[in-house]
Amino acid sequence: MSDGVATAVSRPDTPASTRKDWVSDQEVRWCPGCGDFTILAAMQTLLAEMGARRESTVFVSGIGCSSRFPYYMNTYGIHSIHGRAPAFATGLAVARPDLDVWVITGDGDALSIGGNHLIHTLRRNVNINIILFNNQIYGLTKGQFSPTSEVGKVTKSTPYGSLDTPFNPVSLALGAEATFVARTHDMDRKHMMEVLRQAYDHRGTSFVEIYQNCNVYNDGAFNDITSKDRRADYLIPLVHGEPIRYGKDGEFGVSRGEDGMLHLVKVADVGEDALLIHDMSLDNPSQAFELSRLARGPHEPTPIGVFRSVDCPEYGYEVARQLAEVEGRKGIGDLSALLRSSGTWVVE
Amino acid sequence: MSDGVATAVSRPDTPASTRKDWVSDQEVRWCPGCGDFTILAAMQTLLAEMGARRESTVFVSGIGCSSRFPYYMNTYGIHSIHGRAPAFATGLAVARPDLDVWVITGDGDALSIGGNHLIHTLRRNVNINIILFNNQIYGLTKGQFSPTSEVGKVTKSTPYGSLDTPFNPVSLALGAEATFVARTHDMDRKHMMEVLRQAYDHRGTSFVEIYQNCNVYNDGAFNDITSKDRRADYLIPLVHGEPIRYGKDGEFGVSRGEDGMLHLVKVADVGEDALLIHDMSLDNPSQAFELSRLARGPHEPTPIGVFRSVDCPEYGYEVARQLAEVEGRKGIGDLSALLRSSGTWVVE
Amino acid sequence: MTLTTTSKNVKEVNQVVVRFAGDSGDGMQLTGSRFTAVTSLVPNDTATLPDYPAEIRAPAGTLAGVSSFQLHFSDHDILTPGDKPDVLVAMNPAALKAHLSMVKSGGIILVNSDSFDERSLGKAGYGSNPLDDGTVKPYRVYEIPMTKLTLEACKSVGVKPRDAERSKNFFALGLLSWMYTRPVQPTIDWIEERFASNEMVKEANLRSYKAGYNFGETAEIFEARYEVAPSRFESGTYTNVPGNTALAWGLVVASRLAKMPLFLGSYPITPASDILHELAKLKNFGVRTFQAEDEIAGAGSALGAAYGGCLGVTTTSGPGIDLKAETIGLAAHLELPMVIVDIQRVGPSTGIPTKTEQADLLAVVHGRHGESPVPVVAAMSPGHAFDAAIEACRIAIEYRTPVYLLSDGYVANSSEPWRLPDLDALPAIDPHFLDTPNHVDDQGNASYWPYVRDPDTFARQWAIPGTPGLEHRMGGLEHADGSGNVAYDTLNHEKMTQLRQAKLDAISKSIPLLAVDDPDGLGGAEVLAVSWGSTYPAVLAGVRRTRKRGLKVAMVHLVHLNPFPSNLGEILGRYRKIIVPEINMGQLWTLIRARYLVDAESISKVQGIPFKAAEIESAILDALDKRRVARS
Amino acid sequence: MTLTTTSKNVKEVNQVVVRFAGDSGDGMQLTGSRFTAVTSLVPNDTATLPDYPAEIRAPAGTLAGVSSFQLHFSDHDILTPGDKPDVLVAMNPAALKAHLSMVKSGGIILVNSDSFDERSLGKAGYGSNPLDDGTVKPYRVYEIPMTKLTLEACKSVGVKPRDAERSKNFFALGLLSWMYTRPVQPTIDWIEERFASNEMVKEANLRSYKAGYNFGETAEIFEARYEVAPSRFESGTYTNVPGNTALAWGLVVASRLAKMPLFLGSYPITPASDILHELAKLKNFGVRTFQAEDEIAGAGSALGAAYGGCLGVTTTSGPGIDLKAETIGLAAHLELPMVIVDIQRVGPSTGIPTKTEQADLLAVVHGRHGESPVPVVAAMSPGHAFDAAIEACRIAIEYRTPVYLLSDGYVANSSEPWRLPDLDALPAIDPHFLDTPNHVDDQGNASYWPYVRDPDTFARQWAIPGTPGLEHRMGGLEHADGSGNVAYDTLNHEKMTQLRQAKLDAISKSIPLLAVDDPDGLGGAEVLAVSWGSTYPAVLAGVRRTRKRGLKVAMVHLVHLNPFPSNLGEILGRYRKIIVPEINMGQLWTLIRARYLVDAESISKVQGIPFKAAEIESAILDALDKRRVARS
Ligand SMILES: Cc1ncc(C[n+]2csc(CCOP(=O)(O)OP(=O)(O)O)c2C)c(N)n1
Ligand SMILES: Cc1ncc(C[n+]2csc(CCOP(=O)(O)OP(=O)(O)O)c2C)c(N)n1
Ligand code: SF4
Ligand code: SF4
Ligand SMILES: [Mg+2]
Ligand SMILES: [Mg+2]
Repeated sequence: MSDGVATAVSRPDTPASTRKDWVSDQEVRWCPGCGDFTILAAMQTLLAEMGARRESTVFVSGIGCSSRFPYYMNTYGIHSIHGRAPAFATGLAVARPDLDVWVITGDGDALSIGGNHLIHTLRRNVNINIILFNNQIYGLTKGQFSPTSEVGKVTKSTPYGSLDTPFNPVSLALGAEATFVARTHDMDRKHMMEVLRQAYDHRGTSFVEIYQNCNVYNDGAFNDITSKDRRADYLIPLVHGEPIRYGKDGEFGVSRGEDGMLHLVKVADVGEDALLIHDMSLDNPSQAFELSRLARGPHEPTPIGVFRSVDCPEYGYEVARQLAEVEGRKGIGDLSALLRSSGTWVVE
Repeated sequence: MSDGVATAVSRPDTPASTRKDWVSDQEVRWCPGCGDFTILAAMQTLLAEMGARRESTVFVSGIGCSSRFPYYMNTYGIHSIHGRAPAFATGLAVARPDLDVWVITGDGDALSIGGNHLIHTLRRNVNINIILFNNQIYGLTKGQFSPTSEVGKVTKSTPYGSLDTPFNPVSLALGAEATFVARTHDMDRKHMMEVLRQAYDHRGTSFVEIYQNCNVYNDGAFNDITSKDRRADYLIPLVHGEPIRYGKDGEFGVSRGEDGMLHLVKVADVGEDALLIHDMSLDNPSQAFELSRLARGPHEPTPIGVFRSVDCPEYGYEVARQLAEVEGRKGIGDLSALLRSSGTWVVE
Repeated sequence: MTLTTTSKNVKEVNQVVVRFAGDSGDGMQLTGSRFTAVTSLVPNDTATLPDYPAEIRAPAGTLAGVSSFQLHFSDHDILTPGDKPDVLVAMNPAALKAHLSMVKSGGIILVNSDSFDERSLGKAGYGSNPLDDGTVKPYRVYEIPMTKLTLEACKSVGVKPRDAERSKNFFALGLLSWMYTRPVQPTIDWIEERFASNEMVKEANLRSYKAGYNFGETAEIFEARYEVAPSRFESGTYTNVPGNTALAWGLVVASRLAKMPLFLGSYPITPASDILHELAKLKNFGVRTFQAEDEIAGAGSALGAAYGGCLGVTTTSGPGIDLKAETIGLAAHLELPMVIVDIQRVGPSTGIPTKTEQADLLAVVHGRHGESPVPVVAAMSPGHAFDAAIEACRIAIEYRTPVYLLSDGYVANSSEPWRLPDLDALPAIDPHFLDTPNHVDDQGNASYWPYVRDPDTFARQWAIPGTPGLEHRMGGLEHADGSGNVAYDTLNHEKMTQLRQAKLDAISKSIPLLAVDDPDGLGGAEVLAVSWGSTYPAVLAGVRRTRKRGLKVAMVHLVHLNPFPSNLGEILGRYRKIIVPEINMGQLWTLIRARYLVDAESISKVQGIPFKAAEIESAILDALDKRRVARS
Repeated sequence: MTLTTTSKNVKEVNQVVVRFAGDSGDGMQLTGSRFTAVTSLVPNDTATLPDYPAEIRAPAGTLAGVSSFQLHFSDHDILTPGDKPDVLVAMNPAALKAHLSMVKSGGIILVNSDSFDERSLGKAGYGSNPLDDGTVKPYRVYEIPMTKLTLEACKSVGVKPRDAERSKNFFALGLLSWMYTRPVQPTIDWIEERFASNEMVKEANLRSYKAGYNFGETAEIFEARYEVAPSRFESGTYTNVPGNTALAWGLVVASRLAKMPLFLGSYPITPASDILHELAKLKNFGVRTFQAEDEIAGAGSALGAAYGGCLGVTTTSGPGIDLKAETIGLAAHLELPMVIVDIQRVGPSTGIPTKTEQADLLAVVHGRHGESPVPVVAAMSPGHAFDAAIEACRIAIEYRTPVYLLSDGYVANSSEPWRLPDLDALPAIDPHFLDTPNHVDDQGNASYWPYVRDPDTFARQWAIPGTPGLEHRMGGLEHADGSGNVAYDTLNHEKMTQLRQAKLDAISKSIPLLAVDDPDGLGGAEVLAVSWGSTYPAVLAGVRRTRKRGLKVAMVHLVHLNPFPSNLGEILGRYRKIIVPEINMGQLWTLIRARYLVDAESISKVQGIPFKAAEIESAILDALDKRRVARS
């Protein structure tokens, strides 16, 4: 018997692809007007642009409207079970470092039933891109509040208003040692594509929260941030290496105050030099965390962009390295010797 | 039929208790020298001191060495299943706001299998005191690495060293919207009791990480912080309203630097006034989070004490309030009317 | 506009099956349930079958997007929603395509002819127009420009045409109401109340409804109207509720009967979510609903509340049943009461969430590690879900055990006229909370032992937190009977295992003896049909049909699936031929064979839809033929 | 110090049962397994029964803290660890108290008399000293001051007395080695290697061992030494491994046979953790071990790896089986191979984690929502765990299905001489990965359809990610056969449900026909005993005993529990009396009754320990008596 360890599948040169190559033959079944459509288009366009390979791209999802995503991508795809996509994807990514593994998930799928797998995947830094479609509602089950719904939310399961303090997905991810954390929204394809591109390029787990409009059960949840008329006053763009400022004329900004804390300021009050220069590459996640606390929800000026992107050992790579290291030291395992390793005796 | 809504059990005046009253008749079965013993003693002493009532105190645990704790407390107690104690306790605390509910858990129980229930309990702010015995190992199953074990840990399940970046339980809790977060250790009964007392007094979920020595499978993991000779240099006491300083003669401290970040400093270098005054009551958890990042593990100077303690709506209370409010508005539910609420017709 | 009724020819019929079908956006569920509501007022007996498409809205006009609602109503006691519609209302080509083959030949088809344009035909996959190409020849087809007529009716209301078009389901409702001489005023009242907050929509719906009604009256295309005489109902007050609502109400009533506040810990899942929604409204009944982070926490929180003395309930469907297993094992081991409601849907895995199945029976009976017996009760119809809920709670509380309550997508979403029970006549459920010590130790100290049992029922004496002097510890490790202290010795474990089983045997004794429906006396019939859960109505209807043919057929229905009623074995022993129809691959059949060693025959249907009476009828005929062949 | 052997009287005996018992801290497991190792070298046949106390160390000296290890060795083929010890080594009063009643009357008891002081007697719950008060009268007792003699022996080594005392188990080992004329050098070599890194400990252990040996030789208290002649073994190379190790090796070998790298996703749990520990060492065999955050992620990651073309395995015990159910349902629905190893322990709930049981059988067969058939294979002995692992992998890979592999605490921890297989003779397992399209669409485009099947095995054609041109989507929603596209239509679901079951029927055909062990030819015996899993050795031993009595007794052992071998029904039909002994309340019995309608009798033992041969013997005798009574 031979060694049997899988080798990466060889990748022949494939011709450059267009968006259409990434579109599967399945009819897309989301409600007309759903934000999921624009995310799908952004993803298909991006993968074509980046020269990704269909045969080595896998989309894994849980259950939810958003989780139907893999069916519409002309790649390998698994629509698994509710909340467990990160676990499935971890096994796949660790076993097959040659693949590009994406996880598509919703706020219920990722943060409610799947919360534990999410935070463990983040701390391990497995090479997976986790894209969370946050619509602050359970869409597929027709409108119950989710772990990101605001307090007081009236839904089918909370006719008198919800009582649960929501998670801030960015804060939670940073508390769970995430190495790449970003937020974008479904009304800006360019920004989405830029963030997804960076997520794709990052080694380790990339976590991207996308504010996504569910026009049937939670319409307009992100209107302050996404609508053309209010966006300037509510969307704080995070650009690496640039001072953090927003407002139609860049009249507002973020600055660290006397008390040592970050505040929203008028640029005129503090001066341009006092603005915080965004640095997503800080080893210490504290400042990114603090940025995530600027808004208590999408009705206050909210940072959008990459909060954190740092280089740390990638789990699947480390697993492979350890395998190679032990094999280097001990040689490829000899089955016959293994079976004899507890001592033997021979009967003639 | 009457209304049937449970009323709080009346509490007769009970005589002041002593530690012995809190000791159950079961033989304590931990390995000799285990840190669990001192935590048990601290808890029993504290509850007696505070005049808690045995009949309205419930200890709920999962599975693990630490989770045997309820058997040794002469109170109500449930040794449930692995990782699920917060879920059980949430149901109990929401149903019975008259009870004092404690959850005793380990680093595997709370952070591995039980991670999701933990973070959801924290964000909801249910009135439960969660005491996490962190020994950075799976004790009961005889020594595998845990989600708090340091990278490279050699254990039965990682003979070549673990690869998983550990959680920082304090960071994780803060990322999950926890309203009370503290850390103490098993070698300082007075400090433990003080922290547990504050946890007990806090309305909402209190989360206390106790560095606990497992002298069989992970001996000395916290020696830097807990041993008498090194403690001064490694243990940074957090005292609300006081400047944060440590060292045998208080020669070190924590200060916010020019770069806006917290640093360990020599007091002599920066001056006493530059030291950070600890404020556990800040609404914004960012500074507490930053404090949690000062040490990457218990081999660096590590803050010990209450990181955060803020007053927020308590979940069980809110549930009860909503019930009362609806009842006030609609009157106590009338079953007969309920059954007729979809319209009826009468057949003579 | 007023509603005038001429003396147009009215034909008396005994029963009618109507199916409304249209796009998901066409409001067919609403139309169907309103038609059912007024039909109940006649009163006719009714049985319904709502059929939703998959969870997410499919593209408008496609087959995948078709939603339908079938109603069977009659002047006599009926059981099933009917095998084949007499009338199909098809709002678009896709609806026609999806349902045409089901319609009785010679049946009536009402189509919205405005929707049969090329684009819509294409979306439905029609190459040519079925109204023209002979496809609908075998039926009596009425092509009605519903869209146009609706727009017309709403013209002066001031709504935008797109919105006005939305009212066309009320046009259809009006037309059908005319055709079947349904009462008119209740619908008008309902529209006025329901849309009170939006004057324009209200007006549009009202006018469309009336326009539909008047169209029937004035258009000279219908030969006749039909009348279905009132059905003879037992006297009483009736309502019409879906099974999930009745089940929720049963839980609330049980909570009152036991004076234990209801705590629901649940995670949303189709088709169980409506129970959560229903109970969430009932805060003034002291009901606490907790939407947990997952099914494990749903069950865990319910168990925690139960430990605190509440009536702990958790609701879910198949995938959640898997996840709750470990917690239910703990509940069984602790011997704490709780109810786990499983609204079964098509499995395995995610399966088809909106369709019905009965395939979780073996999972709830056997699906926990170790020897962990747990009682199982099943609802047989929407109204019975109320009784089954109370029965599940009774067993749970009186015997201190988790109990599974099975229902399914069909029971959950369909409805039937349900005679309201006399609440005051319902027997109380007594949890018998202990508040004094039940044990004295060697030193003469009084204390509480959690596993002291009633010698007959094996129910343990139960004290809840807050009771002074009765502090105690319990857990999932094996424990000694009596004291509850952790016990690892070998014989104790065997004793405890047997005790946990003995409790189920005791429950079996508490269940009323099964009554067989055998016109020829116990054992008289040639074949016995065994039903459980939602197969009840179809099996009974099928049995009745075969009896009409002069055959000797008996029937028995099981509400209790674990333990079985104590006389089930004896009953089965009386029949040579037994059939067990199930919407699964033979799960009750497996349990019965294992338990009673009877060579029953499994009649299996696994199509996500209930049995039809005709299917049962032919299964019985087959069974009898087979016997004859075997004998000859 | 040297080891001299005099010509002291040596008696030949055929078999001996020795039990070492002491406090958890006394090293009894180590002593027992060393004694087993050298005994295997004789070679004698051996069978062992390690018995651990609960997971956390109980207070020293208490009954709860007693750890024991039983070894049965003989000059002939034996099966069980023996019913009653001939020799008990009791290192303290608690050990004596816990095990005395098991010892054969007239048996030998060796006690460490130094430990029988008042305090220790009290901890063990002895009011008076059992060595003095007549308690041990029926036995041949040797009181040996082992502590003192050990300290003495280590005096000059320089270890602290407390540490020296730790070596007293080696004293006991030395003494027993002398008594039973075991080879000496292998133990000396082993001590030298094992403790090479700690000179003082090594020296202390060596000296204690020799001191024990010499004590036997020189102390004039033993009448005789014993010799057990070599057993006749089939020729070959043997080793002695616990079941968990053999199982781990089987997985590695299967991985090589299939050329699919092994991926283990697991969460630690007693008594399954050792498989994780064992495989974690084997990184140079390309084995990836992933300690997941919980059992769900353990299963999920294994399934993900399987999807990627690895041999995906997850290991657990009862509580983990509950948690993995939903994921296994997905695997069955996707039709992806994986192996779920369940090392059964006492349930329900947490139960008794360190004791053995067979009570998860129904849970793995039926414990998933929906119709979700999954094959089940069980290991019958430590060595067989190797074969069973390969068989489970074979079925999983060739049929694209999850497979449960059952073992239990007894198989996992005990050991037996195991003849190493000829690795080169093992048949390869071919996953037949597809790398070219298997479908052409209407437009003539080639593509891959994931659910195109082999017409005989129903195995689907399988392509893994990374294969260009074969991109496809799969999921837990019901899908069409062939294309795998989501399909909600009713008849498709029925077809798929039947196909998933048909695959199991096909597997049944791939299993070798069951061979009955009936000396009187198939159907000749008066009673048939059916064993599965770890009941095998006790049932066979019991059957042999009854045959020695001249009774006609047949036996059949089941390795495949789902599907059953295709001739099982026929075999069962040949016997009027069938008994099914199980360490549960009758789970295989339930399956057999349901499937074959045979009135078998369940022999149930639920005490956390295996059957004894004598128990099976008497069950068979009872069964035969009953038959006689029934006939007369
Ligand atoms: C184990 C399990 N529990 C519950 C469900 C039902 N369910 C399906 S999706 C979903 C939540 C969907 O919300 P989200 O993840 O936010 O996705 P969205 O539909 O909003 O995109 C739920 C509760 C399920 N399929 N499986
Ligand atoms: C569902 C389930 N999975 C696994 C186990 C096995 N198990 C028991 S405790 C434990 C971890 C213990 O570690 P920790 O929580 O840190 O507690 P400690 O023993 O260190 O106090 C594990 C894996 C179990 N009992 N149940
Ligand atoms: S329900 Fe909401 S999230 Fe789901 S498809 Fe419709 S709009 Fe999108
Ligand atoms: S194993 Fe460790 S944590 Fe457990 S009781 Fe022993 S010392 Fe304490
Ligand atoms: Mg959502
Ligand atoms: Mg631990």
